Amino acid sequence: MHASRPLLPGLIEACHAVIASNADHLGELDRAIGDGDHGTNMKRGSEVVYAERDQLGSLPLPEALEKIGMLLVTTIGGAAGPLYGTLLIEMGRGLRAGRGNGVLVETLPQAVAAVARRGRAQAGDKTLLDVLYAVQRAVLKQSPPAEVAAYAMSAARDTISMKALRGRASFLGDRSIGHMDPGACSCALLTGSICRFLEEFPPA
Amino acid sequence: MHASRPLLPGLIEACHAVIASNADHLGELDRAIGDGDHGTNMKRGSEVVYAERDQLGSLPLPEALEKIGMLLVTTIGGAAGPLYGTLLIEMGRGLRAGRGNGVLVETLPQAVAAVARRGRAQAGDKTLLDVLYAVQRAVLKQSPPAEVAAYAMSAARDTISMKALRGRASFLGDRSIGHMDPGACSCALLTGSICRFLEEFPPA
Amino acid sequence: MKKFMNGADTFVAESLDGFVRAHDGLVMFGPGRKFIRRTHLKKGKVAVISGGGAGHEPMHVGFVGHGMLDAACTGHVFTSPTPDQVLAAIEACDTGAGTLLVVKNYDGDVMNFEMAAELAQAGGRSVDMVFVNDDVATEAAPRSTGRRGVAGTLVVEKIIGAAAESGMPLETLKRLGEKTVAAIRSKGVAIGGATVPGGVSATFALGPDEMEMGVGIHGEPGRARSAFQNAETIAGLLADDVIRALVAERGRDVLLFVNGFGSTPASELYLMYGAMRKRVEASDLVVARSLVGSYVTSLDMAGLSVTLAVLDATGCEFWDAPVLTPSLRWGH
Amino acid sequence: MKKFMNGADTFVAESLDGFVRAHDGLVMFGPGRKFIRRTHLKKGKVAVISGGGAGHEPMHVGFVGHGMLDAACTGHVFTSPTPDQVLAAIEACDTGAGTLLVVKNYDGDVMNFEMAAELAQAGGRSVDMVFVNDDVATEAAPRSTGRRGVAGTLVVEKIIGAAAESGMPLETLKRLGEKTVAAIRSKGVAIGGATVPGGVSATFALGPDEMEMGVGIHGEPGRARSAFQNAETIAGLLADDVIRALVAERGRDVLLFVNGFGSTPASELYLMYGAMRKRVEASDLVVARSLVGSYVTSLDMAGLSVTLAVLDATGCEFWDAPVLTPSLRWGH
Ligand SMILES: Nc1ncnc2c1ncn2[C@@H]1O[C@H](COP(=O)(O)OP(=O)(O)O)[C@@H](O)[C@H]1O
Ligand SMILES: Nc1ncnc2c1ncn2[C@@H]1O[C@H](COP(=O)(O)OP(=O)(O)O)[C@@H](O)[C@H]1O
Ligand SMILES: [Mg+2]
Ligand SMILES: [Mg+2]
Ligand SMILES: [Mg+2]
Ligand SMILES: [Mg+2]
Repeated sequence: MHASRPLLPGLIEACHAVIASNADHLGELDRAIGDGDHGTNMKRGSEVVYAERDQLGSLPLPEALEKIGMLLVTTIGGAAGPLYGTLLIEMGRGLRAGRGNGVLVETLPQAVAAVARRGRAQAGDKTLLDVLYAVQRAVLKQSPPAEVAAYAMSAARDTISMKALRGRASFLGDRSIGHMDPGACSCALLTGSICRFLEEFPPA
Repeated sequence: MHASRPLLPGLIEACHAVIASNADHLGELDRAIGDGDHGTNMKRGSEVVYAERDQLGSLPLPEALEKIGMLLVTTIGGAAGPLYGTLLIEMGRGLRAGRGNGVLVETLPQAVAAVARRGRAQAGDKTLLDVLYAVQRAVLKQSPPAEVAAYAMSAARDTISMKALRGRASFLGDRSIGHMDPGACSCALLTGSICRFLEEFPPA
Repeated sequence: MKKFMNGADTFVAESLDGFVRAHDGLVMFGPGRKFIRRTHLKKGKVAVISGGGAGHEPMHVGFVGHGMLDAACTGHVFTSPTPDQVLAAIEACDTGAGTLLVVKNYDGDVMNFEMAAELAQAGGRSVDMVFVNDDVATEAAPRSTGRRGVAGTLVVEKIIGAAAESGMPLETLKRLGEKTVAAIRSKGVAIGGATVPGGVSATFALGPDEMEMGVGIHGEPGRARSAFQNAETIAGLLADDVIRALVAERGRDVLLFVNGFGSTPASELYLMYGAMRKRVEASDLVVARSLVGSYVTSLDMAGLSVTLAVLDATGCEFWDAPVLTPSLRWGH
Repeated sequence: MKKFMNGADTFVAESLDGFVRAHDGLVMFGPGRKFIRRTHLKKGKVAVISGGGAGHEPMHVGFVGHGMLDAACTGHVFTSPTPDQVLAAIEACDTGAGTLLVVKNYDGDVMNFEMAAELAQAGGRSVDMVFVNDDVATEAAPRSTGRRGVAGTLVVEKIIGAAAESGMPLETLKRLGEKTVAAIRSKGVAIGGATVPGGVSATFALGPDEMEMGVGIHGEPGRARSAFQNAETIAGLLADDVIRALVAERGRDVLLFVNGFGSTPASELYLMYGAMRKRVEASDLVVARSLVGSYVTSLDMAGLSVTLAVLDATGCEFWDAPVLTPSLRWGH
């Protein structure tokens, strides 16, 4: 590996790898309080994106992000598809529209808000949003990557004690308490993987 | 118990008892090469006859036998119902028609032949007929009850090595070899029970 | 064993009671609950009556109604009904044109239905019988019970039922029945045994990678135990045997019927249907009609059977004819 | 786990392929196999489209046809289909009167169908949605996903489908859908978990004397685990909760629907139907319509659910209206 490695394909590889090695664990989390498919759902999505990584790497970043989002939406299905898809589509659109002066992380607040609208969810509902909000806070106060990753994982752990109000886990009522939310976990894992990559290969 | 005990109700009680205590075993034999219901079938039949034993005891023997046969036919179903039913109905009819000079065992040959016709079966087909033929032979040469019972049980054991040609066991082909036929077993058990009763309370 | 029931003794009676209540208007109990009959009989039509042990639901009671059966007699679980049940059904449904009994080839069923037929005949009625023997796992030896009757029974009841509805007289109907039977073959596979109400365990136990080939519909063991295979392979094992036994000329129209044994989900039945269909078509037979579902079951046995029936023009016509029963309906 | 399949990856596609082949003439694949539609569309009728994860067969694909759905979109096992599937179905089936999407209330389903609706609306089409939420095991809190949609979905699709067939315009149809949803409640019990293709074990494991009360149709655990009971007791536990949640006045007509989850035999479903019916009648409701069968399943889960739907005269009329689909047929 070398520092001139192209950013997007590298990030895609990193995300693909972390999902591949954690798919079973995500499935198990989802089996406890959902329907057990979050691992295979995320894997299906990440594999399609991975297969297109070179082509995606050749696109301008806004288009690439939108394209990734659309790929996720059309391959994942379930709850994860529209949510992760919306996040990336909105970041791409934000960038293209010149939001946040073209700084990628500055597009996060509006993209996360779009995810919350799509999911009709709030902080504390025990979903991947709880991690997204934590990441957004950390990023906006310009925490270094390692710290952002730590915030994300800690937010995911915080979902353990929550009672789910959204998603399949909400059907379990109090029985959802005591388990980490699978979407929060995948979101923290992806964040960690992205942050590690950015530390190793800081973008020019 | 005393020697003046009425014959038919006593026989019915003896048959009922031997079926009750062997029903599970008969079911197991039938599970191996049939459909597992021979124990419950025989139990259902013997219980209905048992419940009517006093009323049956008050009838003339030919009518009583025919009535028992009809009760078996209308309660057992399956293969055992028509076969045991036909045996008793034909013995009753034989007696009434004066066959064998009114000696019960002399009606056996024609009754057993009727069973064979009803079942379209022959000796060696691995069915209760194999026991009935053995009993008939022993009885006609006036063997004492204990010997009749021994012949019956030995005939039942002989079915173990046979390949079934009739009944559900025939569907198994060679896989039927090595198991005792459930109907042969119930027939030998009933014979044994009847013989023991007749030894203890020889009819006047 | 966990079963939705109140007790083994009342299982069949309570299940039939629920059935009649769920389909009232279409079907009703006969006197003494000895049989279930269609509510409206058709005068002058040959009565078509079937029955057998309980545990095969929806067969036979689910096939009572216009275009199929006039009545069905249910015995205890896996135990043929008794002659008085069948006789009562004959007496209730014979409207003058006689009765045809459709009987699966088991000695118990044959003897009980035969005794009923003899009693009815002694009472002056015309009664005849058709014996269904479609299971290729049980080959006919010269002096044996022969092949047993399994899922092909549905096909016989449908075709005979439609022909009777069309006014076909008893003798012709019996001949059609025999011809239909001769053109039907089936084979089944189980991946789990049946649990009889009141039983303590399954009728047979299979390991996690085993299957039982050539099973019938009474939870009995089949012809051979072997390693579980994927759908293509199992479809091949079943379809090839059935096709071979059918001896139909190339290009003939067939009905392909994939039948679940009680606890096999529809998704898997359809998948197997697709796999079997490829096999059948590769043998130059034309799948002209299809049926997929759990119609001829063995309590909660896991597994399925494949049935092929060669259909000539008459067969197709009677198969397509309107049927209105609790479990089969089309063509109205 | 023994399943009739060639591989977990191809399970859904092969099963749907078999389904379409078994029912060709009635249904066909849309372009790219993104959905299954009825062969003949009716011009000027509101298109009624549903869908969801695979594993609930015969729902929804089995309900495609005259008098019910125009198309159904199937996702991966227990995973909502994607917006492009739903959009393609809308584009194929909208013949000018707009489209009503019938969606079970799961966040995944809601979001994917909603994205499709937005895309279609952006393309100038009229699209509206009805959300089914009949499961009383999942009570609605002020700020939560609310009750999930289970077997009552069949009832909504039947009634909406018939109303659309009668020419009802989109707005009225949506209102009828909402009214219908409000009058349906269900509850389920499992005595064994589901085994997902490719999974190594059942979604949950129950002891030989345990049951899981308040389960949905995705093999997920229910609200509480308890000791297995006899049929009367279970019927009481299910029916009483559903009746209580329904808040229907005495004397009202209801539809009683007993639904198997995939591996519960018909005999047990009918027995439970009888037991439930007693409960319902004891609550002074009139069982005017009935349905018993495994229509809304959870792969091979063992168990069943009870659904009650209050039917007014219109509801009865639309329930009775002709339907001709692979899995529901009557009234022609
Ligand atoms: N309404 C919602 N808002 C935000 N996140 C949600 C919502 N519903 C579900 N999620 C997230 O999606 C995850 C489940 O994803 P997945 O298992 O792939 O889909 P499904 O629930 O459809 O099976 C949950 O763990 C949760 O984090
Ligand atoms: N055709 C036949 N002729 C004589 N005996 C028979 C015949 N068929 C079956 N049997 C006897 O009946 C027994 C089985 O009885 P049972 O289990 O009660 O009935 P079913 O086979 O209908 O379940 C067999 O073990 C055999 O002895
Ligand atoms: Mg999930
Ligand atoms: Mg038996
Ligand atoms: Mg039997
Ligand atoms: Mg899912």
